[in-house]
Amino acid sequence: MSASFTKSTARNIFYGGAVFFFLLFLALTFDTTQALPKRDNRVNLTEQVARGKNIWETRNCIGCHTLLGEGAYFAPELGNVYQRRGPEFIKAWIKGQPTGAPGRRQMPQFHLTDGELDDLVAFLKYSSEINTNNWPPNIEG
Amino acid sequence: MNQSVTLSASTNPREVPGDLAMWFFILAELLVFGVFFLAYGYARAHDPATFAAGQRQLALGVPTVNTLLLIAGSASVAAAVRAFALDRQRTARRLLWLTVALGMGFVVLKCGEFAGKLAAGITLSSDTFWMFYLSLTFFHFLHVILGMVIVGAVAVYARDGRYRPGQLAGVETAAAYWHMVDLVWVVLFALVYVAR
Amino acid sequence: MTMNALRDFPTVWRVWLWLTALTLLAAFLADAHLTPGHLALAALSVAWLKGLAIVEHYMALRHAPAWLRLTVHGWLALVSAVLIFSFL
Amino acid sequence: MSTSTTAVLDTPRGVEEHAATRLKYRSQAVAKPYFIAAIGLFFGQIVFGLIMGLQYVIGDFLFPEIPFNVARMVHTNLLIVWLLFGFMGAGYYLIPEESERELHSPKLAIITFWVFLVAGALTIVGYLSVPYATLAKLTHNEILPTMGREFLEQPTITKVGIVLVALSFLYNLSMTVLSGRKTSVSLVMMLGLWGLAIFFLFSFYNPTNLVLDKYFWWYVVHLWVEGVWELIMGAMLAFVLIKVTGVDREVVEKWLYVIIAMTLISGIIGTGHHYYWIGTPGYWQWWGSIFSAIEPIPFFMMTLFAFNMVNRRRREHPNKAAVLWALGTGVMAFLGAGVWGFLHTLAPVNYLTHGTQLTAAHGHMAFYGAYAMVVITMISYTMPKLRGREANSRGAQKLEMVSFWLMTLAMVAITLFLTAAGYVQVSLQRMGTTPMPFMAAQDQAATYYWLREASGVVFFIGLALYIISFFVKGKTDEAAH
Repeated sequence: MSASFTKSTARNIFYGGAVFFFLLFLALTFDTTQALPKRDNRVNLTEQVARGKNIWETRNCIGCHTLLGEGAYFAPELGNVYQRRGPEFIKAWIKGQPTGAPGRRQMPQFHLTDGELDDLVAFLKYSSEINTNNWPPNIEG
Repeated sequence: MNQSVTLSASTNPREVPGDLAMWFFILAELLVFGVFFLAYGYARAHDPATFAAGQRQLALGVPTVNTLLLIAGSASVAAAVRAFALDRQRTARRLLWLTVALGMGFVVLKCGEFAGKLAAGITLSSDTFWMFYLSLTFFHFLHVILGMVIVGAVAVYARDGRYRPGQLAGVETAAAYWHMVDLVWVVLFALVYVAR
Repeated sequence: MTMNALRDFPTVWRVWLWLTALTLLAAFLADAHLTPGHLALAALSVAWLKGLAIVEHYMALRHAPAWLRLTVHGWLALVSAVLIFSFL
Repeated sequence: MSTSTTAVLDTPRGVEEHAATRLKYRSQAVAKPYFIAAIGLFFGQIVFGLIMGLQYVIGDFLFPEIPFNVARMVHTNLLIVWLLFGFMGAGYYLIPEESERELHSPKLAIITFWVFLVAGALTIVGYLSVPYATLAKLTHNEILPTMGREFLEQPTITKVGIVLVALSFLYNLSMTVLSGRKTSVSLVMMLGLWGLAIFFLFSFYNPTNLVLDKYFWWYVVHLWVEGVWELIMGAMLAFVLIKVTGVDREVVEKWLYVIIAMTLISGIIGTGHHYYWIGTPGYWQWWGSIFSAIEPIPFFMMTLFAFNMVNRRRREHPNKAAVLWALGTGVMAFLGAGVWGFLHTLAPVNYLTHGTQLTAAHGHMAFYGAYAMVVITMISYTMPKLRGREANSRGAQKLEMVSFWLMTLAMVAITLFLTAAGYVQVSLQRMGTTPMPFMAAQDQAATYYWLREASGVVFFIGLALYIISFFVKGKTDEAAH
């Protein structure tokens, strides 16, 4: 009689399977980091873009918007906003907030300087040039 | 669920070879490979030219030898189970180590094949065929290594004579995993290297 | 298992010969200038045959409960058939 | 029990003595403040959820006092923190019982509790009282910028605090486990908790390169909720099932191993379903789709597992409410994480649904079904014991079960309405030759947002009844013993 179902085998399979698939995940992560330079637009990662990313983060933009589809779903996708609206519109829009239109969703006024606005736009431009496998499906994001 | 399985196994001459937990693992692995194979079929049907072009660059000699190695490994580990069932301990242990050695042969040849592809600048991002080729063969390659570890572990445990007639669950469990790796390779070999 | 195992010992090597022959056949077919669709049909059919032998004899599912035997054979049949279909 | 432990228990002396007879180990009592804090923060989470739900349709509601991004940050951060409180409470209760010994240091557990609560409260107050940029400046985010990423909005100093709290917690539990009985339940629980702490360390990695940032951000978020948290969930569920069904531990534990093995086999590479459109290589569309397609299986197994164990019970546990929560966890985790996850996990579908209300629908039901419910299951089972009785009175249980159905059905409704809103959004904004702009599409989904908010109110009522059920007096139904 050899049919069995033992806890020790189940445990070994859990540990073995976990280690196996985690190592595989690390291998794929390694390959990804090797493949990224061709895709992630790092040649355009300037000091200005870095400052822009910091502004993006410290204003918690992700709390309303999405960037490459990740974030909140309360306000438009901004991964392609550079193409959709262009730099001047973006800056004017941010300066003009909040609209105060009754009953409409409101964006706070962040009191950004012209330099900071340029940094933020540079970050959005850099983000828009990442190879995202043609996502989003159209310009509306 | 398990109770009914174990109960029926104990009252019925039909029984699960090895440990049921391993069979859950095997079925999960078969599912993953199965979905992977079907994805290959779907992708190939939509872009046969890319796949044909890639397949033309694959030599058949090494993978054929590799198939023979895995099959021989399967025969060897199956024979080991039977040898344990006859309590022929030394023969059985040797057969287990033979399986590990045959697996090692597979690994060495496969490494050579991978090195060639790497030198040719082929990566997961080259095109859809090479993505599938590398993903499937590398994923399977890792399974061969895991199979060697499992069979090797059983071979080490076997030194104290724990696998005897009627006490075969452990070795059957390891053998079942190896046969799964073999089974998957048989399909993979036909699909990736031969079928076009 | 023990009684079955006694009976099965020579079977292991007969199955091995059968699998080896089928493997060489598949390799031979690859160079036999079949039309592409036919080659896929032949290769995957051979794989199916090999799989049947592995499942029945090596995995010993011949002696296993029907649910397990059917599941694994079902997997093999589904994968082989759908793949063959994808080439036709 | 140490004096500091006794101090926070805040129970009448008679009950206190009685509690000692119900608890196998007195130090398990430290779990109580953790559970109370968890429920309190849960309440806060739902209040902010209602605010956000209203802002979806009345855009300027509470603006500029509480802009949407602040409300969302509070909503999601409270969720994470209350679940962490729940996990910690569960750990402090479960580990001594499994290890068959007192907790290594109850005093440390209480100190840790207050540190975590105060740090958490200060962070939330910070979110609400000053602009986020000011908070970043005050907490010197520039030294190690980690703020402003979804779910990881906490100031860097708070993140450091979380690590320290986790280390203190893990030290305390690990010492307990090491010197006591080692069961599979406690080992899986510890593995999950250690994994939680280790993967959180990736929250300190915030490169300028957006793709790398996002790639490793998922090491925290995905490997938490579809990886190590599932180990914690499995261990908690297994613990409660062993207790309330009396089924042999061996049986429960081997199924636990099989299920969590499936979880990690599918879930680790399943991370790939987040790597379709963020600049990562195209092969993730295949790897991610294939592996996440099998992610529902472990959840389904968990459902079968829960029902099987209850059907094979060897005792009628008087705490019916806890059994209901345990079964509910199985079902809702499968629906929320399994079914609603699968709905949009395949790359061709996700291409259209990525970053829409469909994601929100999945997120709500999965978090509620898997994690909120398993913590409530644990609370439901342990709280009566922590308060000196085997189970609550029949009346209290009845109210708790009403709250179960209200919250659960409300969450189903929320999910369905968000799915409908997602469908509207996808079809108008993502498909067709003349796609609608974002806000125009949002306006078209307004009806569904109103219905979602109404369901949210029902959920809130359910939660209120749940809290009230703790104060319902009455005798335990002894006949049920």
